[in-house]
Amino acid sequence: MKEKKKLIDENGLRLDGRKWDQLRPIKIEVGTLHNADGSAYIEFGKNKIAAAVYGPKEMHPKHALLPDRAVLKCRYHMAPFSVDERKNPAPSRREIEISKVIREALQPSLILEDYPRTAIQIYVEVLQSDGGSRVAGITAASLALADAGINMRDMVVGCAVGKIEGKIVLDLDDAEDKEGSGDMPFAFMPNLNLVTLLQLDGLFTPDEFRQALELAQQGARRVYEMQREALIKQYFSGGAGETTVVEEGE
Amino acid sequence: MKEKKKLIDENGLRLDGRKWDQLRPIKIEVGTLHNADGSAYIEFGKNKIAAAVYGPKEMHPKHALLPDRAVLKCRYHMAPFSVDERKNPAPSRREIEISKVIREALQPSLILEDYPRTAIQIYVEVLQSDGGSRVAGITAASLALADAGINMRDMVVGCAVGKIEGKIVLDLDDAEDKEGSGDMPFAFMPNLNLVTLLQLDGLFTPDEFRQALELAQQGARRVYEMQREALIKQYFSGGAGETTVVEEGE
Amino acid sequence: MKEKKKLIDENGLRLDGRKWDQLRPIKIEVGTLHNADGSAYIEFGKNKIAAAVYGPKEMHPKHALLPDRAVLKCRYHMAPFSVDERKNPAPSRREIEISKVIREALQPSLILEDYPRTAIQIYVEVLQSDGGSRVAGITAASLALADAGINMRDMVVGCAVGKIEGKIVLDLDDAEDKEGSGDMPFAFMPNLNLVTLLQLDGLFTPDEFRQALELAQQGARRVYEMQREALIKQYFSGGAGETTVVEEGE
Amino acid sequence: MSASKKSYVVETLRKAQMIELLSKGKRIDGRQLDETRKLDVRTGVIEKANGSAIVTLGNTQVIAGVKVQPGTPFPDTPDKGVLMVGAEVLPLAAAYVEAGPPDEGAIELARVVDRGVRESEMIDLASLCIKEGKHVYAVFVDVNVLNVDGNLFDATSYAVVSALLTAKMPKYVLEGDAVKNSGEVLPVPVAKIPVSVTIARVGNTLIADPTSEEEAVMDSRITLTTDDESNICAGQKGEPGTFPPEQILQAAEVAIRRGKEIRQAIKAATGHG
Amino acid sequence: MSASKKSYVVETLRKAQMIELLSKGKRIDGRQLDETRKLDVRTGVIEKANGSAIVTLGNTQVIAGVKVQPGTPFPDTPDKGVLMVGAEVLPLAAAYVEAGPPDEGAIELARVVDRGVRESEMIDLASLCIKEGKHVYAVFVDVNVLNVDGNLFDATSYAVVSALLTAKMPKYVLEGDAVKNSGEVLPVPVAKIPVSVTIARVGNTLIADPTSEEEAVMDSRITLTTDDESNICAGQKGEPGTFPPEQILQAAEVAIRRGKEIRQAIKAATGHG
Amino acid sequence: MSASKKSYVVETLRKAQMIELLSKGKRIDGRQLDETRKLDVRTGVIEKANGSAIVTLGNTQVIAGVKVQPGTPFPDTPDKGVLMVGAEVLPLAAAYVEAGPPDEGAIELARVVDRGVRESEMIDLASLCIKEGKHVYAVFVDVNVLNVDGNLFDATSYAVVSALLTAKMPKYVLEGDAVKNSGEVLPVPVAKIPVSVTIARVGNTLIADPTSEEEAVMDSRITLTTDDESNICAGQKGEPGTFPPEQILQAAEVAIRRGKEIRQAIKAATGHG
Repeated sequence: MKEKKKLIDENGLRLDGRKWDQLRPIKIEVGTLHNADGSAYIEFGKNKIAAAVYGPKEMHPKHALLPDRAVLKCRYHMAPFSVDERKNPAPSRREIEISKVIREALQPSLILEDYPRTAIQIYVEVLQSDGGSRVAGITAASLALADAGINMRDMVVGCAVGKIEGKIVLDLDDAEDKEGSGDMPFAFMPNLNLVTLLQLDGLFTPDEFRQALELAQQGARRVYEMQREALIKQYFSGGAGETTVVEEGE
Repeated sequence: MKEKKKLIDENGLRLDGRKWDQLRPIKIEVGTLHNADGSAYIEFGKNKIAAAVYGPKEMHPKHALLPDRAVLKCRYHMAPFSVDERKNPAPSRREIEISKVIREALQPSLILEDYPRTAIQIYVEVLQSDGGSRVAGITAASLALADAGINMRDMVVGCAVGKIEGKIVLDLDDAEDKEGSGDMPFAFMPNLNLVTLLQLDGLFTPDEFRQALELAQQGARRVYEMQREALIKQYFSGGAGETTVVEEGE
Repeated sequence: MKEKKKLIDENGLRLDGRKWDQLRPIKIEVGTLHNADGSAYIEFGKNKIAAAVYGPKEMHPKHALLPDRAVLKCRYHMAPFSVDERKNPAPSRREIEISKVIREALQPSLILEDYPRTAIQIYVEVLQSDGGSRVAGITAASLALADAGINMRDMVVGCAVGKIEGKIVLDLDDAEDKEGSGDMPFAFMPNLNLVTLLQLDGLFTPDEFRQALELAQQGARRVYEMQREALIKQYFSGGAGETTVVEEGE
Repeated sequence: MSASKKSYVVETLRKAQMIELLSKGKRIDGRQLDETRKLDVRTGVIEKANGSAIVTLGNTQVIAGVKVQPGTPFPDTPDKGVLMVGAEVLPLAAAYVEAGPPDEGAIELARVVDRGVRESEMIDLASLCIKEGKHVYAVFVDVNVLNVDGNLFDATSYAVVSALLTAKMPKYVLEGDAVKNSGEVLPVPVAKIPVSVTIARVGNTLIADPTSEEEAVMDSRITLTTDDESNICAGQKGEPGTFPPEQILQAAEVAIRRGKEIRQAIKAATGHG
Repeated sequence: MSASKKSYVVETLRKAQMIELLSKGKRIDGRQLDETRKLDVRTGVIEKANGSAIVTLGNTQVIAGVKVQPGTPFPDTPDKGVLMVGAEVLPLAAAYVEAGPPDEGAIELARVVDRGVRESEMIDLASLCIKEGKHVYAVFVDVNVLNVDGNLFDATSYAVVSALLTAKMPKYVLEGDAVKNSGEVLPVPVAKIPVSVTIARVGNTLIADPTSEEEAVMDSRITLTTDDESNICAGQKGEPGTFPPEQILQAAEVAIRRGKEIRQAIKAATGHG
Repeated sequence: MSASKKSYVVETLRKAQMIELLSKGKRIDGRQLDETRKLDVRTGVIEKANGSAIVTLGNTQVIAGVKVQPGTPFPDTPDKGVLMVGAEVLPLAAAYVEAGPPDEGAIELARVVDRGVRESEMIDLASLCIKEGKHVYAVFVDVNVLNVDGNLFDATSYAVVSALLTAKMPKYVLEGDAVKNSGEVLPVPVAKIPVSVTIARVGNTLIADPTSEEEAVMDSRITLTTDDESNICAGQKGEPGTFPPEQILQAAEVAIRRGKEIRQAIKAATGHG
């Protein structure tokens, strides 16, 4: 990745006016879809993502069921109109890889042993994509799992960290991701203090890597506050059955 | 659809010399294929279509069988050489849609409850295509079903109606379909007086739509006479086991 | 096939210096792959081919198992870098056909009745391709079957014969195959004296065909000597469990 | 939980019950036989698309996005823009939907909606030619179904039409033999507003805009699309049942009448009122 | 009902019975061991194709259609026309056939027939070049099997050859750098008439042109294609059985002898007699 | 027999046993926790490829081949060469592998190795442009796994790097608007040597370069790729387990330290020492 544009100005502000450790505006809704067993919707910068969960349900094909726990399945998918150039609706290799890492990022939070011989299916549908769609999708999917009543050890919350203009910053948007020199998507169980997803592209010195890991945890904990608020509103403020909206603007 | 050529001349005759309510030449044969449980062949204008039925037979996959009736399956398929530009042999979206509407057009005529837990498979193979191939295919497939001895409530017979030069006419051929301003494929159970297929493209005023629906029924009843004659010849004139040919020329 | 280059010189030698009835250099190794139940590696001219066998093992899908013998499966596959122009890794129609003829060439040598309700899977992976890859693959696969301990009636050994400059010659390489006027891949059970594979492209007079068939048997018997030597070394010279290498250079 | 995937035993019981109710002119959700559900249209929801709309029809929800790109014309229409309508029923939209290539139902859906737009000549494709035989505007309309509760045909049709009515596209100009974005922005050239109305037959009764529960017991359905002058510009009978001819004419009457109301609602929601 | 899909139990019984019969030099349908079935060739059956033929060999029936279109040459043969032979066993042709992409059997069939045409140099591909490296004639031959009763290789081969022998193609000419249909019509340039003959081995007996019933019990088959001068121009052994070398030579003798008769029949039927 | 396909019952027992062993700082094959297996690199094994390498890491064996061809640049990088890394786990490599399109594991493998090469800027893609927007060098690197015994990520990474380090490509030049092979031969322009190291977490213990047996009981793994200056240039956590943040930093320390040794070994084997 080559840096062409000036991504941080003389006042230390980024292209969209954010400070180095500032998140983009976030909006979270729970229980947005009628048919799904659990669902959530997140706007994270320009990301607009619907997540839904079906299950625990019968496992198909039968021979692939597990006698002592549920099989977790996940599909991350982008709408054809979600990106600048129209995307072919068939799943790309990128979507297949991200489906896998999202599933593996969510699985540690779930008590799958409580649902032997069943399947739990997660869908992450990106309606509009911006930098960090996979981690925003994880945040929404974890809410959808909670909304579906799946037993969980902790929530999972995602947040990326990147490197622009030689500086480690929180939560890259599309322009920063494209022009910056490093990106590190990250997901975390905040109460258990365990990392469930980490990917990295670009160039980080060992010290920058340490900083990035620290900043990612801070960012994730901030997203977690919103995630928690959305759940509390939905379930303990008489909002159950209704759609709950939590917003953090700037 | 834009009208460019003169499709009806000063004498009220169409490009191929037909009157507005006249069918193209038709030729029908029953029992044409050796292996199939039932088969028929139709030439309808330049359409040349083979239809065959296999079944009732074992249903695969097992989990999709129905305990109280047969599953009806249908494939409409065009040979690569059946159209002006060579067609890729893989099924197109058009062929998949037409397979569905043909199946739904034939199903009401069949007493599927007489064959629980089985499958009945219909094949419609277009060897040469002209306007109205789906309705000619339905006419042939209904004969193949009868030839296979499947219990039926009525025959199904198809016929299209279209709009050229602002006039509702019977049975468009390829040129009329391409240059005309409306096409309405139609299939019908003549004795039960029930419509089993209707599609429409183009622009019809409410009054034209009423006329088209009327004319389609008249045309279908005329095709039915030939269909019936083919069956009677095959089964009640000592022709059983042989191929029966019925022809209507102009 | 048109002959452009001079494929045989005034001394009767071919482009690579071989005589008309001479094989290319051959190297054979048995037991080369750690996980496979049986394996072999062959270099035959520039061909570099790994063969492996898994089985007898459980048959999937169940409904396709045979109650009285094993099902034999075979995949012939070329690595993307095995040919001059990079090959798409998806199986081509050519690879599907060759998989079939290789399977049918090896099956007569196997006592599949000894392994009812199971599957035996053969893999032939061409890492570098030269003329005659299918028959070299058969020679290696037969060794892998022996290495896997599958009960056999005889070994199968392959060798092609071709026609260049109007002359029947043994074992075409790539250049000769491309420029020559005929190629006849051939596989043989040497002790039972039975042909298990024969294909032919080009133009052979009846007499040339007879010569070709004769020469192919001679060539195959020579390859068989090496195949046998490799097996004996592997199993009767204390080499069991180790990789055995047999080489025939020029 | 969706009811679109039919369980045969349940179907028989439900059907008897629903036919009894319908014979009294009543529907489970209290609607009149020819009454359509509450329609909500929100446009401009996807900033990266040239046009977009989320349509909610009862509990059925679909999103449509329009992408306009320079493209190559089809050989048989060298002087016309290219229009492509795709539809996918997302697997999150109902328990019965499976991920994978579109099945025959999704293909029928996309093709019927495509014909409704194409045959009505809603879009003036002739004005979308940049250089004959070489460069045209390619208009992709993709619909994703977010929640299934019956009548995907109409919800999809309304979303496509609403997204197109509000779409803005770059003006492309020729520079030598290449196409360049001029920086100017144009509306997509819309000539007409086609509106589809779907009528289901349950027993001998016709009902408009069926829910999933009603679809589970219907014998057949017919979708009729009308244009601004109440011409019928697309039609599709579906499902393995039948219609007596006179009920097709009744369905056409409903499609024209209800179509007018819905066209007004779409115009209002898209600023074309 | 086709017998090509082998049921193992039935196969064993049938085979014993058939071998006994064959040991007396007899076949179930009364033919001589090296006798081929009645061949019927009808050409010009598909007006929209450049050439076409329906071939009936016993109860096996196939249709071949030729389409000639302007195309681009392959990079390694810039000065030659393109020939493509495809084959599909239609699912209506036998109970065992399933719709879907061609299986290994159909792929083998198409490739063997393709090689029979290509390697015999039946078509003079050099004369099908319009502009080297840019424009050539592309000749597509597609075969659909309508009814399976054994020996698809030969029936397909005869249909392809008959369709090509009677095909007429437009003469394409260059206009600037583009290709134009001149309006003139040419025959497809046929140089030779390759004819394939398939011989099956059942037990130790060779029989020509096997039916499905015979194929169900055969050990192996060999298809040998000969040209007008009795050269062998294509060969393919199939099925998981063997041939002693001397039986391959016997098979070649039959292929040459019967091939001559069949070539005459095809010439007569296509007006090349 | 591979142990990568987990049998749940066996897994539980094995895991308990292995965790006990690891708690004493021991591994089944006697290695130190952070010790990698014996690495063997053979280059130039496929003469028809521009570069190639067989890498053996313990019992894991992979082969990589490089093909360089003239190609077209991607629209968003018109002035850069094209690099494509593909990976296939051949079905002969382990009992659990099935033939067919690459599954999610193989896709992840190829994409992680691709990013390791791409994001480290190992290849100077800018120097692989022949004519901006028109012609570039396309570098295909394909990896086939021949035997699976754990840690395919690193074995594949080493094979790709070794094949690229020893690859020779034709020098292409422009002739008019077309690309021509000049006859000259160039090395592929390698700027850096990225080296990946994979660390697995079993229970609470980290181990480097896991075998299949160890992978069968691991909770999670992390692959970290470093460049010549010990920068971290690619990372991928995998498997449905977790890492405490401090163990990620430990893993990075191991990846840097072991990466240096392996880089030396690769340099020596490829003549870049």
